[in-house]
Amino acid sequence: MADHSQHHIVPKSTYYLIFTALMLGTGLTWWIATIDLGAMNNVIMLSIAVTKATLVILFFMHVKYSPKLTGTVIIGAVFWLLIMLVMTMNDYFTRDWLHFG
Amino acid sequence: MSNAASVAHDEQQHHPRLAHHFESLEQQTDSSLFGMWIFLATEILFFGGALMAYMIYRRWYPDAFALASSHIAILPGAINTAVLIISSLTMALAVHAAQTGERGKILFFIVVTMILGAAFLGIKGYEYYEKYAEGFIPGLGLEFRFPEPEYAKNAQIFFSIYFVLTGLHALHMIVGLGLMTWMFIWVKDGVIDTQYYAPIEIVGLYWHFVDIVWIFLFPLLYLIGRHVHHG
Amino acid sequence: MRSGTPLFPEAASTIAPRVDALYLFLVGLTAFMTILIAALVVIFMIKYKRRDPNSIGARIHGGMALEIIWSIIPLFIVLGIFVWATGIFFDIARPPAETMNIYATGKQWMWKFQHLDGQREINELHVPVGRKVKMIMTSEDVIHDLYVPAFRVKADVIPGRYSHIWFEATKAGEYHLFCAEYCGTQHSGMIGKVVVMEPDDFQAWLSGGVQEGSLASAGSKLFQDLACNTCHRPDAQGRGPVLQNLFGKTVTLASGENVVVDEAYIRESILTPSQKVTAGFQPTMPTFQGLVSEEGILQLIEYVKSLKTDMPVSAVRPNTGGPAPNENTPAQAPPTRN
Amino acid sequence: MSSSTVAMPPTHYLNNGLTLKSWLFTKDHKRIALLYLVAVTFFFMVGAAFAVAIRLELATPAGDLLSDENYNRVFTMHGVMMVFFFLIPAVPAILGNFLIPLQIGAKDLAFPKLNLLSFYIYFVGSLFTMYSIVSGGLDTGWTFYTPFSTVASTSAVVPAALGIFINGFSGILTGLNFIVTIHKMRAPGMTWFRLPLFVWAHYATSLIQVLGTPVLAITIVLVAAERIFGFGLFNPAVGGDPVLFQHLFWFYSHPAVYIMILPAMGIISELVAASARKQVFGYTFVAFASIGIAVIGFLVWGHHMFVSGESVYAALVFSVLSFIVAVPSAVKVFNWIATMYRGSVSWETPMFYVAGFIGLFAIGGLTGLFLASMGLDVHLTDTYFIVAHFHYVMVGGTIMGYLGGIHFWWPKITGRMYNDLLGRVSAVVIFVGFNLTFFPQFVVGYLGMPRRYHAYPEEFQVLNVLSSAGASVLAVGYLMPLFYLAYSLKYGEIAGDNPFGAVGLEWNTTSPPPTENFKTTPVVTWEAYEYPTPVEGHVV
Ligand code: HEA
Ligand code: HEA
Ligand code: HEC
Ligand code: CUA
Ligand SMILES: [Cu+2]
Repeated sequence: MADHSQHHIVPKSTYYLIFTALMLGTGLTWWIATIDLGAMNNVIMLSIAVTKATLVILFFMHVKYSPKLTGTVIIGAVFWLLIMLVMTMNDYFTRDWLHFG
Repeated sequence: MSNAASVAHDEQQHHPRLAHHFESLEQQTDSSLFGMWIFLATEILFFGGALMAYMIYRRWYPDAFALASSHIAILPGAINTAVLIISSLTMALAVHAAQTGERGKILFFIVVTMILGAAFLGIKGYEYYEKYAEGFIPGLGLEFRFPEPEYAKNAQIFFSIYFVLTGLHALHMIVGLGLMTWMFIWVKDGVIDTQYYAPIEIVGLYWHFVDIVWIFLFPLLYLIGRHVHHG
Repeated sequence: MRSGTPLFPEAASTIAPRVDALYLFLVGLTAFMTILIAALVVIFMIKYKRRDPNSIGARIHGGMALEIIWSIIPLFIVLGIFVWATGIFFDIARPPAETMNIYATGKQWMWKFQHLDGQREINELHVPVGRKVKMIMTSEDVIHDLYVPAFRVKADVIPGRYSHIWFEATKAGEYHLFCAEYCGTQHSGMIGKVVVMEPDDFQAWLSGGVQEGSLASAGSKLFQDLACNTCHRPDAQGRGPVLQNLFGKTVTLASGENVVVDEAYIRESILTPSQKVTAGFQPTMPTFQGLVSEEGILQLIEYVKSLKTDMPVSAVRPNTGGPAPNENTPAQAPPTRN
Repeated sequence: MSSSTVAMPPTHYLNNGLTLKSWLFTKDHKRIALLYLVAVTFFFMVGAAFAVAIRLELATPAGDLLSDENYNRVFTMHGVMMVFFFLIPAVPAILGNFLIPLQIGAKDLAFPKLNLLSFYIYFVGSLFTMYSIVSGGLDTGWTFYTPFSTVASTSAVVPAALGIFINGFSGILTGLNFIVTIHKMRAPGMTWFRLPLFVWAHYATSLIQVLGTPVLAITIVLVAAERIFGFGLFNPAVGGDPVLFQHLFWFYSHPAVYIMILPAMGIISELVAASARKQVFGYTFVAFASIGIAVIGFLVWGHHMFVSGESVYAALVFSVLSFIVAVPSAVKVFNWIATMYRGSVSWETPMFYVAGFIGLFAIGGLTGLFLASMGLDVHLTDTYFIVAHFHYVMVGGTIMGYLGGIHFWWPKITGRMYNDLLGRVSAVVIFVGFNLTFFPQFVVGYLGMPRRYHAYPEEFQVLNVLSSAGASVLAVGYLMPLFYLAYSLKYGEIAGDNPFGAVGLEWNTTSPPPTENFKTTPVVTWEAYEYPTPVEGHVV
């Protein structure tokens, strides 16, 4: 069960790079929030958030250098969250379809 | 049944922290990191439930939510975001120091991370106080005073979610501070070394997770709908 | 309602025989599968009983063909059941176009019914044979559930919202009416009866008893009392939109969304007017939350529904059949609260 | 069967330390399993006492024994105790805890301290819930529907909910422990497809625990916030949606019913193989059926809400998926039966429980199809038909499996044998009593008798009396094992390492096993349930 997580040492420069990206992302989100792009505001802000989260997971949390199993756990959890969101939303979005029937 | 396998392992350096039921420190480290990730998976679903409530009511009451969100000052939230990201960096550096065995640096970065965490909680506390002063507490028998009374009811839902989410997040931070105190002691006592630093890594994972939660909470609670009502 | 020990419920609505047919099919399937399984278990236990304490079973790993067969066959059986059952469900869930409407309000722990003509009942519901009846239901406190076993229908009755069931009774008689969603201490006391009458008897019942104004007329009175009429005027001179001919129409909101005006929409307009502001108007309408009871809201809804210009437009509206308001009841009597 | 000449091993986990402290602070998974055994049995008794009260009250149509208020508290606590404190922990925390390390050839679970912590969390959770019984009871039903539970109920909702919240973490941590153990602690040669099906079933169960329970936790937080602070997420008076609560609740609680049945199915797979001395027919299908049930089981929760005001289109999706989840269950049933075919079927106690399980689970599962049928569920939901359905699967299914497992592994756990005849008699009594109790409820349910009713119309009485009479037979059946198993602890025959002549790593160590399970780490070179070459003279 050789595994890299404990041997691979991420260079500090990578950490600084990621840190800079996260800070920029935060600034960008704030700026986007103040301008009016219609529905795109939310889409962009959430995309930035997802990107930031991915960076943290991959580098700060070393998932890029970890066994596949770790990635599977994360993807599994997010997928299960999506199950909950999608199937519940399916109810909320179609509640008044009955009126057309 | 051969016992060659177990004999082979016994020859390996027997680390004092190797628990009796593991064959090797590597298996032990692997297991504990894997366990931590599963725990974080449960956390995703835990916060996910509240997030779902947020999504549904935001769709039902877009105006009330946009208005309510615009009553929250961005600045403290933004500062807190920065504070948390910096603390994530210092946490990562603490793990790095643990990997390279620089004990002084581990201690330093743990302390810095803890100070940043405390700063976050301080700012959060100040924000809570502001909400209290403005009358945005949706319960506790306090009067909920929303400037636009016709939206008051649904704004109350927004603030309910706001307090649940930020409250749970803050609770996680407090737990994190406790864990880091523990790690501080372990590093000081020499429990942690370059062979055995999984505990620090695990606390690091936890701390980064808490950071990720905030990465989502900040736009969702403070910013969304902001462009409609310039608060 | 019967005495003795029945083993099968009475079927007194058009949907009941269809539900029963599906039920009996499933009972048959269950009996068949259970007997088959039980028989195999018993036969194998006897036939292959261990006689020598050291014996072991034959070496069989499995069989792909068998696995596929016994996955696919049940799959098709259950999908068949799904289609059958869903067909019935959609007929239960979607009321037909022309129905006679009755309003129901649940509260801990009683049922209140209001007929369009103004009759009110508590824990007793009179309906005629052969008419499609739609119950429009809401609750004043917690979730209840209106259940008439003989009709095989039920639906949760939810505060803040309208739900409905519909049925067409086929047999005169008295049937149980239960609250089927647990709602607190006297949940089991929140029961009553449905009295199904021949149409003539029903007409007689409608016109007998205490004469009250029709629902719409009670609503009309409320409309004055609450001063709605200061803003909503038939001549487009008021601060609010004209409500004549509104029901069933599609209106455009300030947010650009289009909504169909139904009971729920009117209810919302009264309780949370700023939620959905009609395009072209200021959100000046005050909320009437707390000023008007759930029953009052139902009366107002019925009044708004009854508002028409002189043109005979009633037929174009879906969902609102039933005796046209003002038809056979004098609208003078003031509404009395039960 | 074993002969009385064999002796107990000189040292084993039971005599490795006899002080109270050596038990209460043990990190040995086998001892923790026994701690759970005691606690879980206790909560079964509490739940059963409430069941007795229910059946006594319902023997007559009028509400005469208990007030309506108390009746509501009784059935609520019956449900809460049975579901959260008895059935969900029963198989995983007792048998799973005891057997998983043994079956995969590990010395312990991956996190022994966490395992002990889980037990104490469970214990603390139960204290909160017990506290709610004495401080005014709980009258919301085990489903806690809002807005009743948040706004209207005057009973002790918060302590009970907190108890369930805390208890949830016990389940999460146990599941987490199992997953890591199964991934990382298998003995050399113990590949995934050599794992006993019991382990597969627990793997699937653990997935549900880990992914479902946190949603229950946040739901309880929201309910508590609404009750304590007056937040309004589920309160229509401020624009909240009570149906959202139901989504969140059932997102956990439907998968939870598979937390209850999957481990029992795992037991049945083991028991069928051991009773027939034969490889489980279609091993891989049975293994993947467990995973399939766990995954698809997460997609069907809305079938509890067909009449709740959820959209009919959402209902349609939930309905079809509910039907699909029945297929892997069918696969399992058929494979068990096929396993018996040309086996060497023992007539010892465990096999009697297996037979009971298969029959009762078939009825319980098939009546689940009635409920997944939307048009029919409109009539059946919230009637006694539901009550009968879930008792068939939970009591007829899981408890049968659980008791079968206890009887099968009892000699491994204690080193002693119980009286096999009494064992078989108890299985039959339970089977008969069970059917007498719950079959009439299907009938009275289709007649329309609503559940959670403390008084009911007179025409339902005969069926209810039958049901109450059955419950007393059932009580005898459940009390019997309590006595003869306790008796065997001291007076039972010494069982020997492998009294049933079964295969599986747990039978390759002493009974009871030593503290670290095996003298040397086993190396697995055989397939699951591989019995040695046929003994000559066996006729098929
Ligand atoms: C151990 C617990 C357990 C298990 C395993 C199940 C299994 C199933 N349940 Fe059950 N259920 C509960 C416990 C359980 N349930 C509880 C506690 C409630 C009520 C909660 C409350 O409201 O308080 C409930 C309620 C419930 C409802 C909601 C009813 C309502 O409130 O209106 C529904 C609806 O679809 C349902 C369906 C099913 C289905 C389709 C299965 C399937 O998984 C069953 C699959 C099994 C089989 C099908 C049998 C085996 C197969 C064969 C014998 C082969 C032949 C098969 C075919 C031809 C297909 N259940
Ligand atoms: C694992 C779960 C489990 C188990 C084992 C049982 C076991 C039993 N249940 Fe349970 N039941 C539920 C789970 C369970 N139940 C749930 C979840 C509900 C829904 C609650 C709700 O609506 O919120 C419910 C509801 C429920 C109802 C419906 C109440 C209502 O809706 O009004 C009824 C009615 O008959 C009932 C009866 C029984 C009976 C007779 C047993 C029998 O099997 C019990 C057999 C045992 C004995 C008969 C006792 C043996 C005696 C002892 C162990 C000694 C202790 C005794 C004394 C001190 C007197 N149960
Ligand atoms: C102060 C004036 C005022 C009063 C009093 C008032 N309304 Fe309104 N009403 C309005 C305005 C303005 C609108 C349009 C803006 C909106 O939708 O909120 C409106 C909208 C409505 C609508 C939606 C109409 C549409 O076309 O979408 C209904 C239904 C309604 N009101 C019913 C009532 C009832 C019933 C009452 C009395 C209980 C009442 N109103 C009292 C001003 C008033
Ligand atoms: Cu109303 Cu139950
Ligand atoms: Cu379910």
